[in-house]
Amino acid sequence: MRYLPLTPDDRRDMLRVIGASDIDALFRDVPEAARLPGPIAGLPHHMPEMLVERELGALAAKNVPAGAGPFFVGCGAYKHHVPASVDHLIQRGEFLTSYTPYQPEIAQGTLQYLFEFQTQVARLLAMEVANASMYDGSTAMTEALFMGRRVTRRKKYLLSGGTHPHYVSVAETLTRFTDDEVVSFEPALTPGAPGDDLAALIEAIDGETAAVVVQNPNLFGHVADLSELAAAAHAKGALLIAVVTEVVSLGAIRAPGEMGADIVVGEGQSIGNGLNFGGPYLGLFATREKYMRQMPGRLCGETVDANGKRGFVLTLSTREQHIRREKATSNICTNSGLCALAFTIHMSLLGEKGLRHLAELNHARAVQVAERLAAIPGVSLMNDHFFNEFTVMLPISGRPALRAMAEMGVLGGVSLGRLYPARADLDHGMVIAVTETVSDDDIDKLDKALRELVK
Amino acid sequence: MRYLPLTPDDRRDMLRVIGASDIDALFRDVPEAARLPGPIAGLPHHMPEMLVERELGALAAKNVPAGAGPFFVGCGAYKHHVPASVDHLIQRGEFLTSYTPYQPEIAQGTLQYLFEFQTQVARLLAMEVANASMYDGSTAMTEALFMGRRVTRRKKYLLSGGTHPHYVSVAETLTRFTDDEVVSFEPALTPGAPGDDLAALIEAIDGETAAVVVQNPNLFGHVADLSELAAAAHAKGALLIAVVTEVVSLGAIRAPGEMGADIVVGEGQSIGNGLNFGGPYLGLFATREKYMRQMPGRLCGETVDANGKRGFVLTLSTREQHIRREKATSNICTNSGLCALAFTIHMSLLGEKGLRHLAELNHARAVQVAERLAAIPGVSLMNDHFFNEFTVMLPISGRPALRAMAEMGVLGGVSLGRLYPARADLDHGMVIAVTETVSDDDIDKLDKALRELVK
Amino acid sequence: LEEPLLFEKGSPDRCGVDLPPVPAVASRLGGLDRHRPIGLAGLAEGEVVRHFTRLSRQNYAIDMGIFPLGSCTMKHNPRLNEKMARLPGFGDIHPLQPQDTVQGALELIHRLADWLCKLTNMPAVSMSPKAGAHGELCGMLAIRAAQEAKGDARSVVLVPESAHGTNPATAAFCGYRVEDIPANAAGRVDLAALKARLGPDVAAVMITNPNTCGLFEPDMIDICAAVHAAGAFVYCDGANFNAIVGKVRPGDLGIDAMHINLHKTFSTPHGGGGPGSGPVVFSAALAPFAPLPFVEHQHGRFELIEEEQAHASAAHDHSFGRMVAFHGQMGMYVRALAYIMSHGADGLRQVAEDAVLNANYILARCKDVMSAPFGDSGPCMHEALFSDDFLEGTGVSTLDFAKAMIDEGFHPMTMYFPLVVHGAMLIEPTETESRANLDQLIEVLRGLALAAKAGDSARFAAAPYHAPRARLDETLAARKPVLSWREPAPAAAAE
Amino acid sequence: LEEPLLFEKGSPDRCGVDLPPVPAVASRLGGLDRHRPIGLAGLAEGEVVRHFTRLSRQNYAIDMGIFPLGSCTMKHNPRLNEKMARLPGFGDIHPLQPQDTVQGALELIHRLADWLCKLTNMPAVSMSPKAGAHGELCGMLAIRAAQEAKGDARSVVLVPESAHGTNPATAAFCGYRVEDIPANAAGRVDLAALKARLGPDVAAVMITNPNTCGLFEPDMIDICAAVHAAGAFVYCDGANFNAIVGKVRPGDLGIDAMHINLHKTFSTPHGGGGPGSGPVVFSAALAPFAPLPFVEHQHGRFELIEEEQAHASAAHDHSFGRMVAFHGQMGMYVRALAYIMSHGADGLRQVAEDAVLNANYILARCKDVMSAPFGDSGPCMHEALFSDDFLEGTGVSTLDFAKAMIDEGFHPMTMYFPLVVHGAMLIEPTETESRANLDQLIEVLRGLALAAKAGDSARFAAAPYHAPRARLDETLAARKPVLSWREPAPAAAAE
Repeated sequence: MRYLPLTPDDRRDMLRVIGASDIDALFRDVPEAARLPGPIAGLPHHMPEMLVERELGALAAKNVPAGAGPFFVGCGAYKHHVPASVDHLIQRGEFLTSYTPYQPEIAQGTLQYLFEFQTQVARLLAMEVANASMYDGSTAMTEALFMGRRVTRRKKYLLSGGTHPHYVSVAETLTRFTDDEVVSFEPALTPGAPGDDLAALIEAIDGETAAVVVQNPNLFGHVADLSELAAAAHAKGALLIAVVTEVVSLGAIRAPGEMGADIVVGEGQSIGNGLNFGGPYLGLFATREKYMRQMPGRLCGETVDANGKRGFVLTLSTREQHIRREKATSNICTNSGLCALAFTIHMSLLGEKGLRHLAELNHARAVQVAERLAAIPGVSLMNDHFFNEFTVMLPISGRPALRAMAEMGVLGGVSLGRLYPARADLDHGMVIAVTETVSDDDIDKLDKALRELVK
Repeated sequence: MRYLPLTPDDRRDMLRVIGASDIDALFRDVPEAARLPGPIAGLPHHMPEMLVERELGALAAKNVPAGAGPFFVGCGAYKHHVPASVDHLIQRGEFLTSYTPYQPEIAQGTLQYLFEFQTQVARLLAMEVANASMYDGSTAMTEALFMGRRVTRRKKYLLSGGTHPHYVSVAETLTRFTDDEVVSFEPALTPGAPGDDLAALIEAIDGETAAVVVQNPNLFGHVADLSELAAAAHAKGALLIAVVTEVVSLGAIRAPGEMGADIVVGEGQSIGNGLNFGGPYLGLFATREKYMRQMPGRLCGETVDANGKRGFVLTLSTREQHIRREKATSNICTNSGLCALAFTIHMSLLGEKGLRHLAELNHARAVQVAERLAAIPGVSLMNDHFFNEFTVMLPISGRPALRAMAEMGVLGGVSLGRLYPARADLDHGMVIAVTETVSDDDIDKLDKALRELVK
Repeated sequence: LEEPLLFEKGSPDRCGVDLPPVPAVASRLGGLDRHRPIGLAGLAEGEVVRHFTRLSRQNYAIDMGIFPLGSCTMKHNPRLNEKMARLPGFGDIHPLQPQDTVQGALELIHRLADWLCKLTNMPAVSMSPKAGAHGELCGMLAIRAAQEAKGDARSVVLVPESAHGTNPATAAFCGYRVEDIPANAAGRVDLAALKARLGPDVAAVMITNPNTCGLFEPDMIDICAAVHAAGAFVYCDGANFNAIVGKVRPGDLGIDAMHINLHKTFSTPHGGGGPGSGPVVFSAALAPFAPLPFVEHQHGRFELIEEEQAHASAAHDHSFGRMVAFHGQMGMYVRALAYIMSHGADGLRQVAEDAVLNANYILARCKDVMSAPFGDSGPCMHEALFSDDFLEGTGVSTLDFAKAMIDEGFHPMTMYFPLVVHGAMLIEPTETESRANLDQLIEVLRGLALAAKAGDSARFAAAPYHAPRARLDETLAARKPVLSWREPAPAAAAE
Repeated sequence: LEEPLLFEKGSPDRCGVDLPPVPAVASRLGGLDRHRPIGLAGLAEGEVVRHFTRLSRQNYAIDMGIFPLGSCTMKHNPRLNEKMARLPGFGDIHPLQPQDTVQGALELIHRLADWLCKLTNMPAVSMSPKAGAHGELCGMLAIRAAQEAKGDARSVVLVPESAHGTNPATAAFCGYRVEDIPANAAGRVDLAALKARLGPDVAAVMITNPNTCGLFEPDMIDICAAVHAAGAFVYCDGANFNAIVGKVRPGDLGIDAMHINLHKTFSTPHGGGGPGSGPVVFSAALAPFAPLPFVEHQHGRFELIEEEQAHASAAHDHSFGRMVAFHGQMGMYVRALAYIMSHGADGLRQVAEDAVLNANYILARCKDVMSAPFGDSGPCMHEALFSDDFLEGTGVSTLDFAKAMIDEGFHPMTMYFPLVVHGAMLIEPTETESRANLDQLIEVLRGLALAAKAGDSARFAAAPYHAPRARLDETLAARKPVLSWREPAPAAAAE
C-alpha cells in the first residue's frame, strides 16, 4: 500500500524490539468481543490511484460545474475568478501540511499571513480588529450573538428578515438549549427594498436587547444604510451586528464599520475560494478594539523574540478551551487556515485598486442583467438598490422554473421557494447573482431561457 | 498589467535617477527607421487572466484527450498513469523557477536529483553512466551517432529498419551537411518479427562502420535479442547503439546494456511525463564508463565542498560550448531538467517492485488485446514477441480506418501509412499500444469498432 | 533576508490582477458608495508569489519531516486527494444548484457516509459539522434533544480527566454542568468512580477512546452498559480513531455518538489550522435527532433533505436543526473518500496496526532514558506518553526539551497534555513514518534526554538556536495585543 | 538535517504506487525476461514527497528572489501558464492522434506562430526546435540548405566576439569554419572590420542583438545590407529579444533568421535547466527551406504538414527535413501564448521598456563604485555590464564577489561573460522586478564593492558562508568523475 512505508521485515523487527509476539498483542486492551478478526466484511479493499481517480472522476462528471455554462447562483456563495497563483501557493507543502502554529519559532509563515489576513479583514470591514477566521459565515454569526451576550450581559437578539435563512437556522439551533432569546423577523416584500423592515427592527429594540443582526447586502440583494439602525441600537445599549455574505461588495459600498456596526461577521469565500458545494468556507469576524478580549476564535498577535526580532504568535488564548476547558469562550478549536491563506493571497493580488475595480465590474454587470430581465413581460425587478445580486418575481413558480432552466443549460439563480418553503407569497421569487465571470453570451442565454419559460 | 510591478511614479523617478528625459532616450541606439512609434498594429492588447483562461480553454476543448476514451496510440509516446504527487512536486517554485545550477552552493536540490536521475537511468538501461538528459529520444539518438564518430573515428552509421522513422529523419537531417554517411534500412515485414532484418544488418557491418543503431522494442513492437548484433559490431570495431522509446519495457525485458550495447538512448516520457502533443519530452543517454568523456550533454558529478561535505556540481563542462565555443562536443545548452525531475520522482515511487509490476501489467494487457484482435476475421497479428505494442494488418487501409474509429470515440493506434507514406505494402498496417490505463471496457470498444470497420 | 509584511511592501496603486473594463451603467448603489480608502495593499503577481513563497519557508510541515504531535495525527497527505477535490465537478459546484445538477456530489457524500457507518458499526451519520469540536457540539445537541423529547431533563455531563479540552467546553456550551471523573493509576477511567457518580441527573458521559494518554479503555463495554442503565448516553471523542480504524468498531463497544476528524484519521490536510471536518456517527437512539441536512438515496436518485417542513421523513422527524449554512465540508469529503478508497478495508486496518506499532516502538526504545508513566501497564495505542520525571533536577523543562528538538530538525511533540501526567510529552508518530524516520527521532530523543541528565543545560536554556526565530515573547503579545498592522508614525516611516 | 540520496533511503521492496493485479497470460516476451535486479530504490509516497520537498529547499529560485543572471532573462513565471499547459486538451493529447481530434492544438500552434511572425515582422516561423541552441542549428541549416540549393557552397561563418558560446558551436556543427569579428571600443561589432572580411566564402554572419554586452547594435541595418550585398545571410541570436519586443521588429533591421527563446522572452519556466523552446523566424529568402513539420490553415481546418512526400506544398518544397521526432514543445507553446495574450501588443512593449529601464537604473546607481566599461557610451539595453576593474588590487575576484552575494541572500549575476570584458559581471534584472527589489540589490552590490575596496577580504575569501554548501571542489569532480551512485563497500555499509 503506497502510503505505508513499513515493510513486513520492518514490522517483524519492530515487534521483536517491543517484545510483542504479534501485532494483536498490542491491542490486548480491546475487549475480546470487540476485536475484529480481519478487514470489515462487505467493504472493498485497497485500490490503485489510477482507479480511485477514475471512479471519483466519474462521480464528478455527473455534476454541472459553474464554469460549464451561464451561471447566476448566489445567496451566500459566489462564483468569482480566482487567479491561478492562489491555488498554486496554498498547495505548497509548508502551508498545506503544517499544523496549527503552536510552535511559533517554526511557524512564522502561517503566523505572518494570519496577521496579514487579520489586517486585511479589519480594514475591509472597517473595524479595528479581526480574528484569524472561523468555520464559515453562519457559525461566525452565531458566535457574534454569543459575544454580544458577553459584552452586554443581555440575551435577546433581533434577527432581521433579510438575513440568510440558513444563518438564522444555525443561530436558532445553537440557542435551542440555552436561555438565549432569538427573535427572527420574517422577510418583508417591500417593493424596491425587499428583505428587511428596518423601521420594525428599530421599533423592537428594547432594554433587554443584546444585539440586532442585519445582513447587508441582504439575502434579496438589497443594500441599505445601517447608520440609523446602529444609532437606535446604541441608544438602547444594544450592539449592531452586521453580516456580509458577499465581501466583494465592500469594494463598492460602505463597510458596516463605517455605518456604526459593533461586530461585523462575514462569509469570505468570494475572495480566493471556490464554491466547493458549500465548504470549506471562511468565516470572517471583526469588531472594535474595545471588545477585543471578548472576541471568539484564534488570534494572531505581534511580539518580539528573545533577540528582539519581530515575530508573531497565537495570543489571548486564555479564552480558549485547552486552557479554560468548560469556562472557555467557545469550543472552537480549528479555524479555516488554508481558506484564510487563499483569501489573503487573492486580496494581495487585488489590492485596493483591484478590489474596487472588481466590485465596480460586478455591480455594472448586475445592473446590465437586471435591466435586461426587467424588460421581460411578466418579470418584475424587486430592488431599487443592489450590488451584484437582486430579486425578481416571475409569473410562475421559481423552483420548477430553475429546474427547467437547468435543463436548458442555464443555472439561473436561487428560488425563494427553496429558501422559504413555508412562504407561499415568495414562491414566484428568484434571486439572481451576477459576477465578473458572466459573459455577454451568458446574459443572452439567461434572457432567452427566461423568456421561453414565462411566455 | 498584472506581471509588471513598476508604477508610473516609479518609472518617472527612475528615469530621473538615470538622467534620461524619457524612455525612448534609452532606445537611442535603435536606428530611427526601425523604431516603432507604438504597439504593433493589428494585434490585440493585454487581456485579463479570466479571459485568457476562457480562450485557451475553448481551444483545449476542441481536442480529444487520451483520457477521454479508449486510447491505443503509441509509436514513441505513451499514455501512462502518473501519480498526482509527481506533478505536485515539480511545480514547487524552487524547482520550477530555478535556472541551470551554475551556482552549486544554492542549487543542490537540482543537482542532487540530477545525480539520482543519472543513477536511475544508468541502472534502467544497464549501463554505467548516464547524462542529465537531452531534448528527446530522437535528438539523443543523433547525438549518439556523433559520439560514435568521436569514439571510433569512423563516420558510417547503419540504422535498422525498425527504428522510428521520425528518429531516422532527424538523423538524416542533422547529417545532411556533414560528411557522415547514414545508411537507413527499410522496415522489413518479416512475419512474426516485423521491422528489423538483423541478419542483413550484421551483413552490412564493415570496417568503416562507426555504429549500428537498433530500436528495441522496435517501432512495430517486436522485441529482439541484440546480443548477436552487438558481437558482430564489436568484431568489426563498431559500436552498438540501442534505442528505447518505451522505457517501461525495461521493467520486463532485458536492457540493451545486458545485451552488449555500447550506447543506449531513449525517450523517457513514459515515466512521469504526459503526452503533451509531442513535447517537452525527455532524452535519455547512457554509455559505458570508458566512453564517459565522449558523452554529450550535461553531467552532474559528486564532489565535496570546502568543509568536506558531499555535494554535487555540473562537471566535465570542458566539452561544452560556453568554454570550447566552436570546438564544443555539441551545441546543446539546455537539458530537459523538469522532465528529468518528473521521471526521477515517478521512478522513486515505482522503485524496483513497482516498475516490474507496471511492466508486467502492460505486457499482460497487451497480450489480452492482441489475442482479442487476432480473433477478428481479416485482422492478422504480425508479432510473435512484443512488450506492450504490436502490429496488425487490416483488410482495409489503416489511416482512414483510424479516422473512422476516432469518430466512434476510439483512438485506436497509429497507421503505418502515416509513418511510411511511400510504402504501399504497409498501408494496411496499424500499430496498437496497450498500457495499464486501458480498461476492459476500452478493449471491448476497440474490438467492436474494429469489427465494425472490417466487416 | 527578512520578509516584510504585505502592507510594508505593497501600495494601493499596485495590482496583480487584470480585469475587463467596467461597462458604463447608472449606479444602483443607492448612494452608499465607499469613498474612504479601504487601506489594502496590492502587489504585482510575481511579488505576491515571492512573498508567500518566502513566508512558507518559515514553516515546518509534514512534507519536511516527522510531526509527532500527540492527538493531532499528522500523517502524510496524499496529493491525489488534492487533485480530486479540485475537479470542477466537485470544486466548482454551488450548494444551491438544482439537485439534478449535483447528483454526483450527493452520491459522493452518501458513499462516504456509508463508509463511516460501516467502519464504526453505527446506523447513522451526520456529515455537516465543520470540525471535531463542532462535531462534539452536534453529538451533545442530539443527546440533549433526545432527552428533552422524552421530557427527561438532565443537567450534568461527566468528563474524565483524560479528555480533550474541547469536551468540557462543548458540554458547557450545551448548558450542562461538567464534572470530572478521575483517572486510575493505569491512566484509564476509574470505572468504580464513574459508576458511583451515575444517576438521574447525569445526561451523558464524554469519553475519549483511545484516551489522551494513548491508551485503550478496556472497560469501555462495561462503561457504556452502566451509562445506558442509568438512562444516560455515551459520547465518544473520536479524535484518536486512527489507532483502531478497521480493528475495532466503536459501535460494538456501545457508544451513542462519536465524531470523526476527517483531517486526522482520513488525512485531509491540516492547512496550518484548518479547515477540518467532523462528521458524527449516531446510535439508533440518537439518529432521529441528527441535524439537517442529510442525503438520502431513493428510487435511484440522491436527495438532499434540507428543510424540516418540506421533507419531514420518518427517520429524521426530530432533527434538532441546522449547524451550518450549507452541507458541510465537501472539499474534505472528497479527500477523505479518496483516502478511504485508496486504503480499503484491508488498508485501513493496516493503518491502525502500523500506527500502534510505530508508537510502541518509540515507547519501547525510549522508556529507559525517559519516563513512561504507564509504560509498565502494557502497550500503548497510537501515541506514546512520557512525563517529565526524567528531567527532575536537570533544570530542563518539558518546554525546553521540546524547543531543543527544533534545533535537531524536528517538530516537537505535544507538551503539557494530557493534564493527567506532569510535564507530559505526547508523541504520535502515525503510520506513515518509516522505521528509518522513527530511528532518527528516537536518536534525537535519547540524545537530548542524556544531554539533559548530563547537565548540558545550555543546549536547552534558550533553544531553539537554529530556527527562523528564537523564543517569542507570548506574554507581551497577550498583555498589549497588536492584532493588525498600522502605518508607523511618520518619523519612523522616513527610514 | 542532510537529505540522503534516494538510493540510501529506499529499497527494492518498497513502493509508492499501487497497481491493479496482473492478469494471467502466456508471456510473449520471447524469453527476453529481465532476470537480474535493475537496482532501483523505491519509497512510500510520503517519503518521496518529503525527499523532493527537502531537496527543493536547497535551491534558489525566481520565486524566492531576484535572479539577475545576464542573458538568461529570469523573469516571473505566471502560474496561469502552468494551469493552461495542464488542461487535458493540451497536456493529454498524443502527437500521432488523427488530426481531426487535435484541431485546437494545431490552432494554438498556428496562433502562436502568427504572433511570433508579427512581433518580428518576418514572414515565416519554424516552431519545432527544442531550445535556443537547437533553434540556431535550425537557422544555420536553413541557410546552408538555401545556399546549396543555389549551388553556392560557402565555408565561413563570421561570429562577433560578443556572441553567445553556442553560436560558434552551432556554426561548426553545420560544417562551417568560424571566424571571429572583433568588438569596437564601444562594445559593438566593428562594422569596418566586418565589411572588410565579407566575401564569396562567407556564408553567414551570426550576430547577437542586443548583444551580450547588453548593447544594441546601432549599425544593424548597415550590417545586414552589407552581408546581403556579399551574398550571405544574417543569423540573429534572439536570446536577448526581451529588450526590444514590441519596440523593434528584427525583420525591420534586415535579418534572415532568428530564434526566439520562449523560456526567456515569453516566460516559460527554466525548470532547473530546461525544457526550453526555440522557434525560428525566417525571411522570405529562407522560408522555403524551413524544417518539417508545420501547421497550415486551409479551408477552415488546421493541417499538420509532416511528410515531404505526401503534402509537398509550394511554400515548403525545399524543407531541409525534420529536427525532432514530433512537433516541438507543445507544453511551452501553451505557456508562451498565455503569456503573450496576457500582455498583448501594448504589454509586450511595456515589457521591453521596463526591462531596459530596470537595467539602466542599476547601471546608473552602481557605476560610481563598480566599473562599467561601456557606461559612458550611453544607455544599455536590458542588462548592465560591469568589469572587474574596480576590484583591482583588492584580492577579490569576480567569482569571490559573486559568491559573497549569496551570503546577502541574492543569486549572483552572470560571471566572466561576455568574454569581451575582463572579469565580466552581467546583470539582467528583467521587467518583473519592482523598484524596491532593485534598490535592495543595488545596496548589496554597492556594499560589497565598498567592502572589497576597504580591504574586507575575509568576507569574500571563502564565501558563501551561509549557503547549504560552501564552495564545491569542481576540479575533483572533473578529475575523478562520479556520475552515479554505487553501494558503499561492505565495511562502510555496516555503519
